[in-house]
Amino acid sequence: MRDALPDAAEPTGFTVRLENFNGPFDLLLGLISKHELDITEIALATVTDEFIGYIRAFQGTDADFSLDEASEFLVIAATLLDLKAARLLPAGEVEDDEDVALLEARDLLFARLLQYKAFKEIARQLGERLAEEAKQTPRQVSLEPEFAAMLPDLTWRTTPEQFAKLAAKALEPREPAPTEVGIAHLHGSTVSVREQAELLGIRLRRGHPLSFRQLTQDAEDMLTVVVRFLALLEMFRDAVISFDQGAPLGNLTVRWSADVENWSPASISEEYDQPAPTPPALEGPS
Amino acid sequence: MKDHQSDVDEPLFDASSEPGGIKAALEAVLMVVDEPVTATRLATALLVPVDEVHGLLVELQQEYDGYTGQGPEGHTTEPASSQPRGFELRSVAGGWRIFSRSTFAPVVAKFVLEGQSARLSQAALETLAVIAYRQPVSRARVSGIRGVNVDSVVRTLALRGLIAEAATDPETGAILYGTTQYFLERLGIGSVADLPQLSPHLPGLENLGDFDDTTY
Amino acid sequence: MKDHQSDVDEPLFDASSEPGGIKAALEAVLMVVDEPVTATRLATALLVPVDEVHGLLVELQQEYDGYTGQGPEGHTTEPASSQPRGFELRSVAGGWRIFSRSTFAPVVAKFVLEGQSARLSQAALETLAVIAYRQPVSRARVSGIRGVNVDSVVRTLALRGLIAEAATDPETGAILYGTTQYFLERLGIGSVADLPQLSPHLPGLENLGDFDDTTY
Repeated sequence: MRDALPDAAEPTGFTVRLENFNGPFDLLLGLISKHELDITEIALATVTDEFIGYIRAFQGTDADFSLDEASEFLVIAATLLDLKAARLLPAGEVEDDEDVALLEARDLLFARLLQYKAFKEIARQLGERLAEEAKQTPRQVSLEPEFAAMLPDLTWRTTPEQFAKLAAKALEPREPAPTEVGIAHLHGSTVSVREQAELLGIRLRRGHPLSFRQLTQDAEDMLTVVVRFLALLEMFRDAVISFDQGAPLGNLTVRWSADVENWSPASISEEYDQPAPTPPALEGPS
Repeated sequence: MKDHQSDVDEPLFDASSEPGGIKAALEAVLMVVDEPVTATRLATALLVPVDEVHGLLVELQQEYDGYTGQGPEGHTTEPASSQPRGFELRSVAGGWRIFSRSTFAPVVAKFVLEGQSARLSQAALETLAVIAYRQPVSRARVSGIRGVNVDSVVRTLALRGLIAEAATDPETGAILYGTTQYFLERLGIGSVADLPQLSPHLPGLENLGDFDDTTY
Repeated sequence: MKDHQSDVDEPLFDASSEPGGIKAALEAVLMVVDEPVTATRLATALLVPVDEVHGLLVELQQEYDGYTGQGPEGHTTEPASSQPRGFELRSVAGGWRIFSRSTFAPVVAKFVLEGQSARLSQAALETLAVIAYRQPVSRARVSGIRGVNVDSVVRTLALRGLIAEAATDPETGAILYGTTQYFLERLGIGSVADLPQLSPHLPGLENLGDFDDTTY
C-alpha cells in the first residue's frame, strides 16, 4: 500500500522515518550509508541494533505494518542477529550444519543486499532519464478530418445484449492474479510472540534444559522460528530463562529459572502483539 | 500550491535567449497542440506582444511554404531553402495549427488507411463497453477498471466517432468521455437509457466507483 | 472493382515530382502519426527504398537541429539556416517521431497537459527497473528482489502503460511482466538492449538469478 504513495521527493540525507524506506533492504542500505560504511559483515553488525530498533519503533506506531512485509523484515533481522552473535565470539572453525547454515544465510543476505543496491542505483538513473525525456512532447494530434473521413466504415456485428455482456465482464472486479508460490501462510496465521512464549514456557517449566533446535523443531515455518527466538529474548529480559552456549556457534541451551513461579506471558511487551490484524488484501480489488 | 510555485518560476524562462528564439518556441508549441491555438494565448505564454507573435507566425507560415523569409536578405532566390516543407501552418477558426501539406494528401491517405481494420479490436470493444456504462468517465478511471493503459484505444474510439469528450471533471480537470449518437446508431438503440441492464447478480458492480481511482 | 481502380490510380501520384519531393512527403506523413513509425512502413507507403528513406530521415533530423544539410552547397555558413527548429525528429522505440525540443519544455507545458503524468515514486522506479532487466518476470520474483510486496506498484505501472502482462510461466502459471513500447518511448531508447548496463553495479554478482527466488 505504502508503495503506491508518490514519494517523488527523494529524501536528502538520512531520515529516521521508516515509512520512507522501501522495505528491509532499503532500510539496511540507508543505515549502512549513514555510517559511511561499505557493505561488509562489520557494517551489518554495526547497524543490526538500529535495524531492529526501527522495526520496533515502527511496529509500535503504525498498525499498517502488513505481515508479509514484517516477516521479510524479521527474517533479515534474525539473520543479522545471527551474524552479530557469531562475530562477537572468537573466530572458530566451521563445526556443524548450523555453522554452514549461518554462512549460507550470510552470503545470501550479502548477495540480495548487493543486488538490491544495484537495482536501486539503476532505478535512480531511470528516474533521471525519464524526467529528462519528459521535457519532450511527442506530436500526437487527432487525425485531420479529411483523412478521418476516409477510414473504412466500421463493421459492427455486436448486438446490445452481447455488448452488455462485454460490459459486465469488463466491469467485474477481477481477482488478483495468482503468484506462483502461495504466500497465504504469511497472511493466514498470525504468529504471536505471546502465544509462542506461553508454549515455550510450558515446555521449559518441566525442568529439563532444551536446546533452541529442540524448541523450534516443530515450528511450521521460518516465521514461527523467528517469533520463538523473539519470545525467548523477551523471556530472557524478564529473567525467567537463562541461556547457555558451550562453544562459539554451538548449541544454545535454554534453561528455566527455578525461582520463577508467577511468570505469565501476559507480561510480554505489547509491542509485538497488536490485535491480530485481519489478513491484508494482496491487492486492491480491481 | 504547485501553481503558485510555477507562477514564481515562470519569468525565469526566457525563450528568446534559447537557440531559435521565440520563433522556435512557437514551433515547439504548434507541433504538439491538437486544437488550433490563438496568437493571444501564444503571446501570453511567451510573454511577448501579440503583434510580434503574429508577425512570427506569418514568417513561419512562409518558411514552411518555401519562402526563405529570412528578413532583409531573404530575397536571395536560393533553390534549396525555397523548398516547401511537408507541413503547413494554417490559421483556422481563429487559431493556428500545423497540418500535413495538402499536396501530399494521397501519400498521407495511403499511409493512414494501410492496415486500418474495419473491425474494432476486442480491447477497443471492451473499453467502449466500459465507457458506455460508466459515462461520463475519465480515461484514468477506464484504465483502472481495465487494469491497463487505454490511451491509444480511447484515441481510436474517438477517431471512429464512437465516443467524444463529454465534460470536464470539475475537481481534477480530467476530460470525461461519453458515447455518441453514431454509437447508438451502430448499436441500434435510441438512447443510452436503452442499453440492456447489466445482470444484477454480478457481485459488487454498484460499488465500483470507490476504488477505481485510488491508484491514480 | 474499386480496389482495382485504386491500384491503377496509385502510381499516378509521384511524391518525388512534387515541390519538396520525398523528403517533404515524409514530413507530411510524420505529421499524422501517433506513435513511432518505422522507416520500412514509410518506405512502403512512399514506394521508395528503405535506405533512401533512412537517409532522408537523418537529413531531416539534422535540418531540424540546425545543420543546413543541403547537399553539396550546404557548407555556406548561413547563420539563419543553422538555427534549430522548435521541434526535432527522433528515433525511439524502433521508429521515428516528431517531438517538441526539450529547451522549450516550460512553454510547451502550458499548452499540453497530457502526458505530464506525475513522477514515479521510488518504489515504482525500483520495481520498473527490476522488471526491465529481468523480464519476463513474475511479481513474486520482483518481490523477492525488493524485499517487499509489489502488487500495488505493479498495478500502477500497468495502468501507466509502462509494463504489461507478457507471458505466463509454463510451470507455475504465474503472470510474467515485461516492459512496453511506451516504456521505450518514455525513456527515449530504441530497445531494451539499449538500457544501461546493470553489471557495473553488480560487482561479481552477474549470475544472481538464483538468489531471488530462494526465500519465496
